[in-house]
Amino acid sequence: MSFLFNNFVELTVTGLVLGAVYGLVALGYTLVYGVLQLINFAHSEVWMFGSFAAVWVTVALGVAPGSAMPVVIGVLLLALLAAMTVSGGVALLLERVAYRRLIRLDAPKLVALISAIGASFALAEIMGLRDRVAGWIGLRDTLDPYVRSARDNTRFQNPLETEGLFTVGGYTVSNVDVIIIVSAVLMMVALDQFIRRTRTGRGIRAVAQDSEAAALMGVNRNRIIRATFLVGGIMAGAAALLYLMRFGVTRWNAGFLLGVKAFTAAVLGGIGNVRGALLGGFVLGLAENYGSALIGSEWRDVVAFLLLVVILLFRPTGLLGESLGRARA
Amino acid sequence: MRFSVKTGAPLLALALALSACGTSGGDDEEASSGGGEAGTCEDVAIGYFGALTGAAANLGINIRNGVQLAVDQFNEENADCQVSLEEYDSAGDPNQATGLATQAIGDDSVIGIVGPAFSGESDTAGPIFAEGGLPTISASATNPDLSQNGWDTFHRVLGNDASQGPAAATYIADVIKSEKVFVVDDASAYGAGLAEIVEESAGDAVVGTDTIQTGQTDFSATVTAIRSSGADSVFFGGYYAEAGLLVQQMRAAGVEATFVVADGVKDPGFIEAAGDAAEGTIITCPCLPPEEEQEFYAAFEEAFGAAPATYSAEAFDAANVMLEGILEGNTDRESLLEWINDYSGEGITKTITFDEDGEPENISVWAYKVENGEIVADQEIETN
Amino acid sequence: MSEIPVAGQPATGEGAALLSVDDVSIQFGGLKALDHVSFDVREGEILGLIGPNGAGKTTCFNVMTGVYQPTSGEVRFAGSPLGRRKRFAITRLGIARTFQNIRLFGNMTALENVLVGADAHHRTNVIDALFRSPRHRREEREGEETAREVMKFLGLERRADELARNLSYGEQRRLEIARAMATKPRLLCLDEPAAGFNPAEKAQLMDLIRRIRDRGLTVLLIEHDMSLVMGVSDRVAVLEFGRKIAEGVPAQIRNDPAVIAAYLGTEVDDLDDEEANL
Amino acid sequence: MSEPHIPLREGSTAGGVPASTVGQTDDMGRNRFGWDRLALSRRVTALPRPAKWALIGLFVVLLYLLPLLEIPILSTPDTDFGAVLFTVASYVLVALGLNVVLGYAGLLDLGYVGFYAVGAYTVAVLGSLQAQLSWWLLIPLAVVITTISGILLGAPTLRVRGDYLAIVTLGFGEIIRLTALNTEWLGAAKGITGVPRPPSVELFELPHLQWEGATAVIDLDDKTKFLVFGVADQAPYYWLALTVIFIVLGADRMLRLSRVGRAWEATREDEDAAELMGVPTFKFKLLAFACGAFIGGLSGALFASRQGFINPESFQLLLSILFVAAVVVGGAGNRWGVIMGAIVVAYLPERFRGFEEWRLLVFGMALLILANFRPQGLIPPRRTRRAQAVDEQLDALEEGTDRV
Repeated sequence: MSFLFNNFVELTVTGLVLGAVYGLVALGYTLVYGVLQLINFAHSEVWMFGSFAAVWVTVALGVAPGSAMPVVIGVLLLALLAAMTVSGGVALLLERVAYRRLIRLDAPKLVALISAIGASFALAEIMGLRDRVAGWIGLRDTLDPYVRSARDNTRFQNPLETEGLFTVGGYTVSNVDVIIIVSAVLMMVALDQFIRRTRTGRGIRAVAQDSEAAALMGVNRNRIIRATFLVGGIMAGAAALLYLMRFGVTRWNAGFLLGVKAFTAAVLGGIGNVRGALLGGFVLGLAENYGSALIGSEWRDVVAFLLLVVILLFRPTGLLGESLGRARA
Repeated sequence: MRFSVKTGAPLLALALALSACGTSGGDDEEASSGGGEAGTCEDVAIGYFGALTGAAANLGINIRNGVQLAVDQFNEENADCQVSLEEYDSAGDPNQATGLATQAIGDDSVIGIVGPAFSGESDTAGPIFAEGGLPTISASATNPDLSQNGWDTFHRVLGNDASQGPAAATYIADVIKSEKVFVVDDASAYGAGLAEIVEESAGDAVVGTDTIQTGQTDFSATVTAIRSSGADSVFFGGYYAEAGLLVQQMRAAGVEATFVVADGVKDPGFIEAAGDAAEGTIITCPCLPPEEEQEFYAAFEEAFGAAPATYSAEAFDAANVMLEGILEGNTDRESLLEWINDYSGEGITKTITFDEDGEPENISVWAYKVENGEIVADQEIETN
Repeated sequence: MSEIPVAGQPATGEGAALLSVDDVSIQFGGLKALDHVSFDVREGEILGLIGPNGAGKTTCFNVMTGVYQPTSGEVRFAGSPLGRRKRFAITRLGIARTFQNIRLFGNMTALENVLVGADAHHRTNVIDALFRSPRHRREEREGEETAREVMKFLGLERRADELARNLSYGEQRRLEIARAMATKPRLLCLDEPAAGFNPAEKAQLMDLIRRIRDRGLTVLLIEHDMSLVMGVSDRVAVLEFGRKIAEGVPAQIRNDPAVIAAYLGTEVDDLDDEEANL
Repeated sequence: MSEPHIPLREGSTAGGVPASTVGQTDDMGRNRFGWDRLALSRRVTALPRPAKWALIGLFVVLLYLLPLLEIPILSTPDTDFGAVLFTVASYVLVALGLNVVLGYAGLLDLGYVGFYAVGAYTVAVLGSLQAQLSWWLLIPLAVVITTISGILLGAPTLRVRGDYLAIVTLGFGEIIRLTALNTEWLGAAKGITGVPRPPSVELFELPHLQWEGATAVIDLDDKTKFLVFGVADQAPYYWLALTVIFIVLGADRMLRLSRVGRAWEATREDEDAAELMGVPTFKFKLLAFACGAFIGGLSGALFASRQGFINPESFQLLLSILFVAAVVVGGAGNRWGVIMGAIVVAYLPERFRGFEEWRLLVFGMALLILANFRPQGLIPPRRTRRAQAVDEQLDALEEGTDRV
């Protein structure tokens, strides 16, 4: 117990950093759930592909740590752009391959879940077999820096060196900590505004409220669904870069656990609720850290899931309730 | 594989091509060249048993490649005695291991197995191999209990956790002269077992412990605990994936304690994951740094386009024990088992002899150090 | 349905109160959906409950069937308060209902839908079902008899093996009534049963409601359609903004100034029909 | 009707039927009724009783003989066929249990592996690690403990509605695995060895067949001892599991055609309406959970006593997802469908080991394709097929074209 109090600031900041990543990935789950009432199981792979895109950009540019600040910023922005583009693209592909036909057929939700699970396996495996795929198309040697040790951890060479900024309660808050938390909040605010103010955003809300009525009012439902996947994918791409800045490695199957956690965060905050996703992420990140500190890291997931159960029992629609999604009678 | 096949035999060619893909051995060539003269070596195979797919695939592939290299070199040197390699991909799953082990004992051509790779699958496959009289040499399963089950076919070429753990503790106490040790494990059978032994051996010097989960990427709570304990060394029992992440996050948080790990981390993947943070890490391993290693290293790199990784060298040794036996005419399970039990020879990792439980008799634990991005030998650790 | 006594002819006058809504208020956040509402449904009568949209009719239904708990006041059925009884327990007491927007079990057959209603009073458990106990066999037989009888009464006997969602709209409405009647209720609550019906169908429905009453059931009817309510009800209660503004026989209600003001000359019937046809 | 292959045929022709019948009839009801009992099924139903029973009997005997026959196309070339058959059988059992929860009651349980684990751990902990109870005692104990745990988990969980249930059950599944992993008393990461095997009675020996191309030879060197539950010979375990499957199938049928089955379905269709029609929905959901747990625990207990060793690795979250995939791919709500689904999920990856590293990729794509082109499942519930036929008829009428 005293350990928790003595290191409260450190546990809090690192918990928030982790929570920010959860929150950004959770946005993808929450948006798709809000619009389609479907659990987009493969969203974790959208994130995973984004993380590789960011890694590959840094590999291609080969920037060493400690470069001049404008170079560092440029590389990071390029990596961000690549991650968002790839994640957005994979999300759109997912919508096309795993969902569109089922949505048109109005198939049971469970079937869409299985479709997404299949897509998730396939996407993760493709990344895990990327060396084989490269060999197959005869580019194994050319692509070596991008495809080697395909089943292993791949390191992200962060061009930005971690530096302490200021010290609070015995913990030196680093530039990376600040960047991650601030960007996550900014992205969330931007998304919130997007959904409130833009035409597409209004469309997303309309479809989430009542898909049929929205269609009658001239909203192109299919376009809105695509936009939703795209936006969720872009957020996952941003999350991927932030994740790499903090944790430094990615892996073909890294998405699965993160996806489970992010989905938990989305439910915790109130699935379908954009602000809830980030709040859920923060709560989950903090709970994991505090829980680990109190009873040991081996119990962190147990703490996280128990917290989820308890919150759902007292607030059946999550902390902030469902807002994108319709209140079902 | 030749593609200049005469018309009229395309089907046969396809069949050959397919089966060649399946076993990746020289089996078919031998059959088609109308063998027979090979006499004692006809239709002999050794097996690799362990993960080739799934989450543990990378460790398994390291081992398979070691075995593959040994078999390929053997076949090249002994044109009249071709041995094929059967792969049993358990995905590290004890459940799948049951069926595969049963399959292996049912295939009379398979007379020896390198594996099973992990302790869990050993637990289900071990009794089956014992029943089928099929000798096994594991290159990687380090659970001390495995040799105590009375399976007379069981062997391994590396020291178990009970020999390595105290050595790591000795090193921490005598060489690093650490007074405050923090022990972390990954809750795997391997890591937790090892950490427990280190914890016992280090006694009062242990200032804290924590357990992480394999697959976890955020270790902030653990890092915080290490830091606030004021430890000057951290022992981690587990594999290189988590080790890389842990040490990187420790260094990022400004923890300077010496990072001590065991053979599960002796892999280029550790340095790949940790980058500069890996510098100075101490890796204990019950394996010699042999002169032959250079030759092995080069051959391996040429064959697989990557440096040998965790347990590749052990697998190479294990396979060679069996291959030597086959060359001596031990081409059935019973005689090969006897050969292995009586074996004594120089491997690239150690001098190999087995005691009656199948444990290696000469275990010397060495400490390695990460310097300039390379894992280099540091010194032998005296254990008593 | 031999258990249900065929009651004598309508008690337009002073039957005993079967259901009493006593000073019930219910509040959602700041909104008072029901504000001190009281009325009785008397044994054997057809009571119409009317009011403009949002007047609290369906809320009233939901309080009676246990979906909502009243913030204050209470509902009594056959003399005993409903209290905090669960919804299924209230059904077993003898209150059954239909839904404004049809809520059948779409992927079950018509017969199975009605059997679920008949099961309300059954006690078969897993052990009975697994070993085909005498209780299971008796209840299955009795349930099927009840279901078939009710379906015949509603003219659905030939549709028994159809999936509910494949029935026509009118049939689905009747199937909802059949399912509710199979629970052997004393009080049957119909929530806008005529929504989407044309005049001919409405006439048939009026006839049906009377026949249901003739089987000894008490009927509580929520309707938009004034002509239907006025035509079939023995008495009518009017809600507006969560308050009861009138109660009496149709003739009184028709001339009640408060009611006229509430509907303010709009030709409710026409408007409804148009909405329904959309 | 208890032959799995009959509904398969029926399902496989479903796609073509509506188109061919649209033009022929103005009485859709009767037509659909006719379509529903199709071709082979009808022929079998029409057979005289003794012939029908003989046919069913023959099929059952064939199922039992599978590990001895080792039919070339069916047999797995790269792993022991008996062991695969056992794995398939335990998946089938699990799928039948999950079908009660998911198919009948409509509760998405992503933590079903938890029950499997509780069953397995009960046998292992009380049979080897902490006590040495007899196998005959362990199996009922495992089932009872799993059922109780199902009720204990269900009681809070089932108050959570709809899709939230998925994540909460997933959480509980993980909690069970992590608890086993981190608790010394439960064997922790090392797992538990020496799990008791079923008691053996050696009665007689059965030879296996060996195939040379298309000709079968009786192989007198390869014999299975009946009924010895040994280490290497997997056939007896398969027979045990198959027998349990038949019992569970019978029970499943009894429940389905009763008040209990109707209550589950009504709850799945519309929980509020069911409650208002006098169905105590919470009680029935809990009952579905308990029944599902019962079967899952039984399967886990068999698994542990076949395996002789268990560790937490065997109960990964991924397995829960495979179980759900088995049920949905096969056709949730149809017991023959989920059996097919379990066979697809458990058997195909073992049969096609030749794909090696590409195996999981192919499996993922197969799931994707099945879900998209067979959304109603391989063998959908009869009612779904019927409803779908009507929908397609309507579509076809609206579009003026026949869609196949």
